[in-house]
Amino acid sequence: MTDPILSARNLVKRYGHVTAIDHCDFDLYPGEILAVIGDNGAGKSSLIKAVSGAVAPDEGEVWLEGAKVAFTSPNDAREAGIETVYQQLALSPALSIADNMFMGRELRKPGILGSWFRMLDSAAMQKFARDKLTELGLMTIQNINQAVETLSGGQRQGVAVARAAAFGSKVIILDEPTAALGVKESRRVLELIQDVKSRGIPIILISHNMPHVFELADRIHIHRLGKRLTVVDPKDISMSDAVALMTGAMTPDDAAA
Amino acid sequence: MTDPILSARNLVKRYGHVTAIDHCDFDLYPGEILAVIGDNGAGKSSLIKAVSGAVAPDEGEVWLEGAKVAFTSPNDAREAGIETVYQQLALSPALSIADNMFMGRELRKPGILGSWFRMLDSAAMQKFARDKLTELGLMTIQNINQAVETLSGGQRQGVAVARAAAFGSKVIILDEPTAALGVKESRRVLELIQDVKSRGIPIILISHNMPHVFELADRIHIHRLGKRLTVVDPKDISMSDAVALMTGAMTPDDAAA
Amino acid sequence: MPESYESSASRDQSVAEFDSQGRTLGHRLQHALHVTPSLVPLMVLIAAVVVFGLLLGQRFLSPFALTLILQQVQIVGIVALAQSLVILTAGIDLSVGAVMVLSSVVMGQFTFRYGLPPGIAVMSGLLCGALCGLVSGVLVAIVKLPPFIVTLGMWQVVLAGNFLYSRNETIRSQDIEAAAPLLQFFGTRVEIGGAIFTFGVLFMLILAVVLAYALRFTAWGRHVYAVGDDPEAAALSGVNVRGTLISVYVLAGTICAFAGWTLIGRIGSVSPTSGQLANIESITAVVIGGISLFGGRGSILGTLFGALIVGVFTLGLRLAGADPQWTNLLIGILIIAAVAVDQWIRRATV
Amino acid sequence: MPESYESSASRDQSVAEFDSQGRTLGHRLQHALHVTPSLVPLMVLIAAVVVFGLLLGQRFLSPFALTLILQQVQIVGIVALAQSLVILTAGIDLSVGAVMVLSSVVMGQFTFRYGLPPGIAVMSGLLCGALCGLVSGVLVAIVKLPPFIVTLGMWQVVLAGNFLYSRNETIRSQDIEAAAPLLQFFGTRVEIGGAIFTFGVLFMLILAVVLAYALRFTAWGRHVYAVGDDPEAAALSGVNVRGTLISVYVLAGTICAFAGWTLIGRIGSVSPTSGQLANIESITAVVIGGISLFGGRGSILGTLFGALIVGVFTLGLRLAGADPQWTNLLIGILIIAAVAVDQWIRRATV
Amino acid sequence: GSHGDISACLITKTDTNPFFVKMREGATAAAEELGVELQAFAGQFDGDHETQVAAIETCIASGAKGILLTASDTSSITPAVQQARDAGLLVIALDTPLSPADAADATFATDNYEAGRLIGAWAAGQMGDAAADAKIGLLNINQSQPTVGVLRNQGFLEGFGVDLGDPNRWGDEDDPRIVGHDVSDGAEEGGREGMESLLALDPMVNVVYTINEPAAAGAYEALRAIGRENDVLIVSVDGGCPGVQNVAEGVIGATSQQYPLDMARLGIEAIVNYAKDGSLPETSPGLDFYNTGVSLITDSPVEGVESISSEKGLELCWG
Ligand SMILES: Nc1ncnc2c1ncn2[C@@H]1O[C@H](COP(=O)(O)OP(=O)(O)OP(=O)(O)O)[C@@H](O)[C@H]1O
Ligand SMILES: Nc1ncnc2c1ncn2[C@@H]1O[C@H](COP(=O)(O)OP(=O)(O)OP(=O)(O)O)[C@@H](O)[C@H]1O
Ligand SMILES: O[C@@H]1[C@@H](O)[C@H](O)OC[C@H]1O
Ligand SMILES: [Mg+2]
Ligand SMILES: [Mg+2]
Repeated sequence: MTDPILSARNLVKRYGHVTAIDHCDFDLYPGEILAVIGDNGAGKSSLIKAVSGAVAPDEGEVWLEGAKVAFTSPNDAREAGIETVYQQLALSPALSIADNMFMGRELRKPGILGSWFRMLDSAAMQKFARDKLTELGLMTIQNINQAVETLSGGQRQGVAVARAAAFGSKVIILDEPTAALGVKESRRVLELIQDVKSRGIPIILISHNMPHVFELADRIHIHRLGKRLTVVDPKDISMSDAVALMTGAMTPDDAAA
Repeated sequence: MTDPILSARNLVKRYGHVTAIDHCDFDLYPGEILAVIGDNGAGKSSLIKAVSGAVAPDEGEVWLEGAKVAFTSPNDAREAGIETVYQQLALSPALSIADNMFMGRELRKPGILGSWFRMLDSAAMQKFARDKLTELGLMTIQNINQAVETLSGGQRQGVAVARAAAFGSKVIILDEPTAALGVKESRRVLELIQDVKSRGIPIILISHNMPHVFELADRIHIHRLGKRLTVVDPKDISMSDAVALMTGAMTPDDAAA
Repeated sequence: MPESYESSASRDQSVAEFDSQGRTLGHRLQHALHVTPSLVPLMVLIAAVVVFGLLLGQRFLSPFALTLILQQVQIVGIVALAQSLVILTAGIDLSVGAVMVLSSVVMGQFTFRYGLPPGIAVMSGLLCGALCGLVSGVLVAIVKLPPFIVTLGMWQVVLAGNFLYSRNETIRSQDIEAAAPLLQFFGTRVEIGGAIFTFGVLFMLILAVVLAYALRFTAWGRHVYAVGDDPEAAALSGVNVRGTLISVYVLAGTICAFAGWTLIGRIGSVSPTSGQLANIESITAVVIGGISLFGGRGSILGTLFGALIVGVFTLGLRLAGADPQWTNLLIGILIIAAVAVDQWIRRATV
Repeated sequence: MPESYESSASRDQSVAEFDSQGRTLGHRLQHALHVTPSLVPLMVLIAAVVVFGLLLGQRFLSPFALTLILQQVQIVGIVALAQSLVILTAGIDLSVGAVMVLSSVVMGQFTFRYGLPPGIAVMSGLLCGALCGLVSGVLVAIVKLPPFIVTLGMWQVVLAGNFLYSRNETIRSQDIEAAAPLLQFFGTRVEIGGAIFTFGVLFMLILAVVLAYALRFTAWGRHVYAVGDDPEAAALSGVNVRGTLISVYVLAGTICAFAGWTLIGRIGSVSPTSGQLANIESITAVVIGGISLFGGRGSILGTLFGALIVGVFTLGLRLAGADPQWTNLLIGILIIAAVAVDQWIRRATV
Repeated sequence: GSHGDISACLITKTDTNPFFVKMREGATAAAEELGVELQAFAGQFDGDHETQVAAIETCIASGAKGILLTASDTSSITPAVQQARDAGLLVIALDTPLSPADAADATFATDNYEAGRLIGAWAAGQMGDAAADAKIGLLNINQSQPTVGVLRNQGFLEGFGVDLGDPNRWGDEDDPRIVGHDVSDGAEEGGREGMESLLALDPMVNVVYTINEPAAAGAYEALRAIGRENDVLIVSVDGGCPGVQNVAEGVIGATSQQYPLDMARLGIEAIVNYAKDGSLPETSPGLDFYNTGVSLITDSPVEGVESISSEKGLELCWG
């Protein structure tokens, strides 16, 4: 097996009395779809927040492509090529789709307009945004300058996923990307995930939807009580056993036995 | 067939330019579990809000047990015996579980303490709340005076559902009660729904989870573009066709054919 | 059963729990304060009294000086109680001072300009306060405008109305004493063992207790908290949000009118230029008292302590001979510190 | 494939759409205003000028009167621009007036008390404003205290500091003119076609345009809106929220210091008692200008119009012979009306 | 000599107006000299009555022997004053008489009506025949018309020869020479804005009465902005050093000088005497208060109006 592209060792994160991540390890290998499953409150979102710079872990280390990294903001992680779609979407409702897609990495006009007057290159950003949405065959958004708040839930989810897919050069993380979506909308997101994988980019997918997880994942990281309980191969385990593991009804030893 | 216990005719609700409910009809029969399915933004939540008094419809009529009703607030509907668990939970985070369960229908102390000084009977409310949570076998909440914000997502969902189950005497409405829940937590809610049904109370269940819908529902109301497209029997139709209907890939005529 | 895999989830019924880390003293303190938010201002208050007592001795610890603080705090204290109610609903009332003064002017002018019996005039003043509250309440609850703006506008309107209506005329204390002593009712003094209380002070204390009771032990009180916490959730779970909001603004207006009546008792006369600082001072008391500006959290007794803290600092520093500007500076720092502590307590997750 | 039923969802790729109801004129207006929020205050401004012009004729429409409005508005206008930046981030700055005055006092005292060259003194004053902003910014962005409280505290602290430091001494216009005319720089007058402008007025206008540019056409501007809209979302999507907030408070403080410099130009002297109403007047201008107090929405040009509207009303009513209290009353109503209109526009869903 | 155990209070309307700053300096100096412990209090703004009431109470609590008071609300303050007197304190009104004046044990004040009358008479004399069609603008303190403001304003109008109407209110005169009344808050900013409004009413205003010298300085800036600073007569009251300097430089035509340092010093001395032997201060002959005096300062004297030069004024000034 090759080396992991992204990994973490011994991560700890406490919120007041709650230990959301409790000496947790984590590994993502190149080109794979890794699913992370676990009960509500198991600490899945906290884990990926710690890995993607959205929160600073209290202890532990994160490695990207073999080098130790210490992201202090989501921007650091993004500059390193890790794109995340957070559970709570992270879009600015009053701003346009293009504004949102380029938030934090805006393009400036060439020449002194850009370097001196720091003027944004709106035309270029709009074109890029439209191209990406089209390229991903995602949906027919009529106006790229529409405020995000005027989009439906599914469309918003689409914008967030498209942003990640467009800019994620090394790793893409999706935290419950289909939780509030209808059947059709969910399907589109799953197709998109496979599309991204086919471009060779590894994906972390957090989901409560077992059928989706078993359909897509190459490996499943089972998270319980703030820790990685075990990692399983969806081809070797039944859905029932995966659920039993994550809820504590079964231990990894039982499963191995 | 008996008469519907709750029904609506020709409901219309507009938000600015958006017509969220577009001349929609609706019927719920005694003792049944009616599932309502539809795309994101189809208007499912708007429909049940109109029926339960949370929003006032612009046009149309609602009938409860054969009598025309015009609820102007959720409280009106609750007094008439309709309990609703809204998609966005409707709990006050800083208040206790007992406070939340009795919000809007608090018990007062007997005697002049209650009638003159309007003093709440906290002991009685706490006992009732604890009994209800236990009776429903819902979960082991340690302290009934805990603030709701200290509960996990699943526990909160549980409190909301328990409140509805405890007070709903005629109709219980659940809008995506398992959307954010893990496998275990979802399962508990589904068991609770069957438990309520066995007490003879009809239930409206909105969900994007087709397996859940087909497992529980007696009838399925398919909602599309703000209208009731058709009502189907889960025993007569495949999941694929139901999805095709709600996404517009098929029309009811095709299905009938 | 298409979802048979789910059944395995039901096998284990025990409640999963994270390891709870050993609790430090700091954590336990944080928890205690989290549960009883008015403890912090109470402790600050006691500490302040002790420190000034040690510093100034008898001059500060005399019954006269201590009850003097109560007298100096009474107006702001009463107004701050009204302010607390509004802030608990996640609002803010910038018009409290103006409503208070207009109400006192109405009481005075109805007696002296129109010759109405003082009882009727007082009732009219209270009604005036309630009406001002009603207007704000309707604008906030029904028209759904932000409270900051509504009461900013009301402040200007009511204050201008006050100056126009009163024609800037003061009604002299001597005239009131002679013709309508009822207006000065709250100025009546009672001596209890060397300590001097006025009816106004007693009113403030009783009002605080009554409001604390109502907020804690009646359905209305629970609804006030629920509305401040999350109005949409409150509405959906059956609270009459509009009614609750309007009742709060009307009650706050009425309390301000009582403050106006108390004001006549305190300063003797009816003066349309009084009360200009009541806004900012009442908000300061509420904030120092630990009520969250975001609504839904805090105890109204904290407000009383907050007002008293400001009173103790003001008198203490003055008796210690500090320049009044140093008092202002200190109060400024106190405001920021109070909220910093508050945030720290909030961070406690249980 | 356990979920084969889902595939039927992919069959139809067309976008479902609701019937769009025929749009009335009201709807179309609502939409236009929704897209360009500063249109409303601009229209009110023009209407006010027209009405007063018809009412008062030449007295109001003279170049003298019209440029007088600009001159009377300049200080509040500049401060309101600073206030707008803070309010766009969903904050509020109650200390603007105090920071302005302290900065002007620093400019004056550094020149006259310490004999520093005026250029250095002015720089020090600007630095003082920036520093005050930095303190507020750090408390808001890093310690995460609510802006209302932070700036309420800063207001008290800075104002008290101002009185203590200045020892309440005024520096005379004539002395400044003789020894340090640079301090009065913004008072310099230029005639442009009969109308008289001061550098202060021009500064206000240029500043408004520059800020409007920066907010609209630079990444920083987009970040300011994003932070005001939803700070958590902004942080997660890669905006440096702390940095943006601090930059806004520092910039606002610096602009207030410029307002302090302009103030010296306007009143000639350096007077520590000036600017006491700048808080409330600047917030009023922002609100009338249509910037949402909840942050993230509104145009800074609206603020300029808001300030001008107040100026037009104040002078217009004064010339029409109304009691100044009527002006206040009207402005109060205007504030509420402005926000009511704003809410109505907001309701437009596209 | 030292009177170590005597303490006294000074309560002013604000501690930001230069006049009160000086009054406080004078009191502090006198207190130091006589070994009196002085506590100074002030309202937060002009008209802040409540803070003054609290200040009186605090003085009683602190065991002071006497209070020097510049009242914001001259009639409302009297119950608090009575309370202090009942507690055995000597209360002296400085600058502003109480109403009724005998509510205080004594009053040390400028004759504000006279101060106004002097500048009015001077302005009329200075203009000569042109006074008959003068265009008068008046810049008062604020809308609530406190007694000082009314006395000076009406004094000025009487001195200038205008029919007063009700002498207890300004604004009810119907002399066509009056362009208008505006307010200044007694400060530069308000002075400038008020003057601008008066100029908008009639740009040809040529006599301006101002409540005090900061307001006069603001008015001057407004006139300078339209180039009329040299053809308008500004008169004022106070006689602070910056104001007298302004007279010397022609910014202000004439000002009535008051003596706040004297008021404060006399007040402190009276408290010391009272503490020693219970003696009360006297009033000036023919008046119900002790007149600390007022002098008209101008460099272009007018016949029939007694005045001193700005040079002399600078020796006596208090800023
Ligand atoms: N900002 C926070 N402050 C306090 N506690 C937090 C915070 N974020 C998470 N927690 C707590 O940490 C624990 C782990 O939460 P996390 O969101 O990581 O769970 P999760 O596995 O993503 O759950 P879900 O499936 O419901 O999204 C929970 O108990 C949660 O309440
Ligand atoms: N308060 C509101 N203001 C404006 N538009 C609204 C409001 N509530 C709902 N809508 C709009 O009405 C339409 C129907 O929304 P609704 O929430 O009823 O859909 P739904 O079927 O419940 O969708 P989901 O499955 O995503 O919950 C949507 O286009 C939505 O944007
Ligand atoms: O006499 C005082 C005056 O000189 C000052 O300038 O303002 C307040 C007055 O009381
Ligand atoms: Mg999560
Ligand atoms: Mg819904």
